[in-house]
Amino acid sequence: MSRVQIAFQDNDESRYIVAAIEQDNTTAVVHYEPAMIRVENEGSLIINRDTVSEQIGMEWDVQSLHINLITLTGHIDEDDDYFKIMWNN
Amino acid sequence: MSPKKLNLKDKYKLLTRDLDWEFSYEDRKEAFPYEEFEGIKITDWDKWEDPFRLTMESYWKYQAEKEKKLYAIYDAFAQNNGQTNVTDARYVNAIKLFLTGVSPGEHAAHLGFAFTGRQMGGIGARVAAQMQSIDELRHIQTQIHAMSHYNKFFDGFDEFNHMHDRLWYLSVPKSFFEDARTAGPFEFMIAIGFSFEYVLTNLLFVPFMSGAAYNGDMATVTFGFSAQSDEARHMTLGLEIIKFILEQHEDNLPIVQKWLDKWLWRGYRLLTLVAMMMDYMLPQKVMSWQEAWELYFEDAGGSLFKDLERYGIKMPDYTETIKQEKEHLSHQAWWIFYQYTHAAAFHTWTPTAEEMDWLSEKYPDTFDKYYRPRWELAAEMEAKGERFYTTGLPQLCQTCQIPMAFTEMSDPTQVSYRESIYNDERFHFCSDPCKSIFDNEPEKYVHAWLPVHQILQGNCGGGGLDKVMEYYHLDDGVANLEFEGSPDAERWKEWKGVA
Amino acid sequence: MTIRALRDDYHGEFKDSLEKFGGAQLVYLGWDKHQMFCSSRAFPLPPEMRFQELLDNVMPEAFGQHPEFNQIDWNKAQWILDNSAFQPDHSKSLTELDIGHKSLLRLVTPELTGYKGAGI
Amino acid sequence: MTIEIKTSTMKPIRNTYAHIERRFGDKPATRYQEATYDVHSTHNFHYKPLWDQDREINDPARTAVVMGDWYDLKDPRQFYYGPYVQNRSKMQETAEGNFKFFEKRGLGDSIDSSLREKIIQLVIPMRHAEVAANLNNMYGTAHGTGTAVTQALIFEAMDRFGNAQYFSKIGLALDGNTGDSLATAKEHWMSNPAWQGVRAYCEKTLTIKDWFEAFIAQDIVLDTLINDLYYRQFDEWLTQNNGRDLLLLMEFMQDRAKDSQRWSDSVLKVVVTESEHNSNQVLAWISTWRIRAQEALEPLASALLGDKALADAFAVLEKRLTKVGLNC
Repeated sequence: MSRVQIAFQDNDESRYIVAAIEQDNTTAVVHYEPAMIRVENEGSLIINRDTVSEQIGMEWDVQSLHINLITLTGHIDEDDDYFKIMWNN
Repeated sequence: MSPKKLNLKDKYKLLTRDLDWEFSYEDRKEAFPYEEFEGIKITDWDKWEDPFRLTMESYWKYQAEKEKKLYAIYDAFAQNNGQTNVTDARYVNAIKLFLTGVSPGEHAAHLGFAFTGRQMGGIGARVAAQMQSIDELRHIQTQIHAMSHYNKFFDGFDEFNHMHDRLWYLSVPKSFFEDARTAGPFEFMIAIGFSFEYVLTNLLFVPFMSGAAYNGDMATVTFGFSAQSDEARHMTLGLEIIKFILEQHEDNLPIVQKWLDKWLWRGYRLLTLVAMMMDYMLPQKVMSWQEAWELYFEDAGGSLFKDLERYGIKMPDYTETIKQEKEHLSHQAWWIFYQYTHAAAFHTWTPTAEEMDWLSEKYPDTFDKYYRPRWELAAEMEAKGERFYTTGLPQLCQTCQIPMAFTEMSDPTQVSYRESIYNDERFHFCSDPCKSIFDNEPEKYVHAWLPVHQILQGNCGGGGLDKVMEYYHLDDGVANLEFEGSPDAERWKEWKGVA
Repeated sequence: MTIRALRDDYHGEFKDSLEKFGGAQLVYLGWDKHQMFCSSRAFPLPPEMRFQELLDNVMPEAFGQHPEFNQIDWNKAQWILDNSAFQPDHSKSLTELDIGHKSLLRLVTPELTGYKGAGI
Repeated sequence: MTIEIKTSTMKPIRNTYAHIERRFGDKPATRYQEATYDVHSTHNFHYKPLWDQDREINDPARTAVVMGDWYDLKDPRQFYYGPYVQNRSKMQETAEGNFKFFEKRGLGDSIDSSLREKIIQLVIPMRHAEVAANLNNMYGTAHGTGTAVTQALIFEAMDRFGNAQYFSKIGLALDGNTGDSLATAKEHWMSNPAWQGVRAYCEKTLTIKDWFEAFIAQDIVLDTLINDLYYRQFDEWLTQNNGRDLLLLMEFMQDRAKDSQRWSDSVLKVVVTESEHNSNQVLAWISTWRIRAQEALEPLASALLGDKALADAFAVLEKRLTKVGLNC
């Protein structure tokens, strides 16, 4: 399996998102780099709206991900309640 | 009646894809006349998978929020004299290179995506390209604004757009983007949308921005990461476009493969500037060019190509050459600029002893053997008061337009010379891929505006070097030459209260 | 080698053909294994220039900054013209020697190994 | 080394970029100026476009109109990217509120079926016409000269795509998100005689080669008429015919049209006052396209508002043209 990765600006909103990722992707590895948080996982990685909403304590809109996103690799599958990246190999 | 809940995918389909219609009054080919000449066969635009599903209202909403954050930081940066917080004034030369060499490319990309966003027949693909087009406009404008404050305190920024059309080394990025824009819509999408955005921009932006963060440059790191958030969308578009074209018709494969071979190489050559920035221009280093290449190309790009294998796509043959070149590239590039810095709009310098040790450590197989002696020679000459500026004008590669400085990987002390004869005229190249790009489309590349030849034809102000400098708007002794002793360096010392 | 363009008669103009250089021709000069000069360089030269004049007047401008330049024994110097070995008659002109427009002429001096013997 | 900063020495060495200084003098510049002027590349192009070998990649000759300085086409709103998205973000927030209110209060249910049908037949199909507007403005972005006008053109293009989506959302608000209204509206767009003229006009504009002609055909001729028909006359009609609630859903388009007209007026005025050559050229285009527009809009305007409506709209167009010195 190839690794997917996603990176966020290092700020408060991103911390909740990263916490939600860690909760839902137990094998994900989080790297704290200058001004940026990079998360890697084997094969795929999912961000669930409900988990992030729970972390933040209010309704979180999946598309607001774009505000703090820096980069990602892999194919994207996006819907109202999740955002997923994956490789098909 | 309570309204049905629409999910994102259905809603986006209704709000976008369904807007197109079959023409009855005009020939559709008259409205989309550039769709066929490249030989790409599209049988069904409906098979397009929208790579992201932003409606205009969400676009305005999220982008406005990003802009608000960004400009708040710009204002604070200017109000607090943020330029004094960078690690060292040498650092600022990296962002001079960015504004003059990269930012105008954002504008070229903006125009190119406007072209494809108008000309592609499928509405899903068009809208995605249009959003990228307006994003690229955002990037050039936020970059101009980020540098606006630096421009007030350092030399080398103020003539960025005049120089972009004229200065010799800026023809490297300029010709890159014009090559893509003068191609058809599908090649543009593979060139910029896929090869550049998807495969290579991480190498451009992430190291630059981490570099900015490491060196205390709040303005640049902020616009950079903010731009990257758009980039994530662009990358997704790039990946979708290549998959889409390949799935449409098997005849598309050889065309796409040829474009990939061309554009990954063109992009890689362009990134030479980033390589030297990372290894030589950042006072506080982030990672070496080699490490960045391994992380963002070999690792991430490797997964990508594995995924594309199912369509018959192969990693270009020359990736082995690149693998070897990664230990040489930055050193050869900085050496070019070091000796031609009298004709450049930024300063150069010899690496310090600590920096050379860092380079030895990062490049154990090449730095001490091939490159440290160059810097020792330069330092020796400088100590004698003969800071080395080379005379004359370099021979340029007809394709990438970089001076013919790259060497054979089988013998790194031997310059790599390639040539082709076309219609009885001789053309020179730095490498096999640059030669084969020319050989595939000679009628396109004979028309390249090679700065050195233009100077020698008298088209750049005519006369001697002084006229050329005038043509460039490059005041001798201000933005050019060695960093030590430059007005930038003097001002910096004054601010910092060191004699 | 056919280009795919909207019109079949697509062509680019040769931007650097000989007649554009006001009577001069371009010659690129390189010195192998002397990478003090980051690349070979371009010189506009009169086609009737004798090889000896090139040695006397152009070479110092091209490579005179190199610490080894004065040690070159021009009688022993080897040459590569457009990727082939070349033995110039110093009294002949560029045209007579087939040094054409945009020819690449490389100087090879095996006994001089560059600064610190590192090919620089 | 001390890191204390001597603020007294922190004097800028210049106020702005050199090209901005050459235009506006040595003083601090606005962000609009720095983001806009001279950003287009103008010299020393490398390759001939494979799709247009007789011109450079950036070439003012892609229109018959000639300007001494294309940057005279300044946007009176001074929109560069940031203010543009922030302005539209505010407008969309209002629109979003309006749509939510409409949905939450079930206002769609109170609209009688004949009005509903009229909206689906004669308003929702505008979503397709707006796609043509999107493409025509995008064409100008790609082929126009000077960022002053090309950036305004892409803002207009994206706006019009937004309009297309808002018209679609009106449909969804009326059909309970099933999308049925959109399918019906599309049938009308494709075959209802009321729409065929407009559709033919739209398709025709998409084959225009000269980008400024496309601007005239779209942003000046057609839009002036459509704006008057839909955002003034039909607005009044709805007020008088129990359709006030629907006005909530049209507000964005209405406000946006006003905002956009300030810009297109200014572009037109600057171009025609530049030279007689330009005003003659523009007049020639206008006379061609107004005849086409007359034919195209007659059935639609009659069906929507009655026989006199189009004449009223043409009077508005006339006035607009006279105001910029074009007497047709």
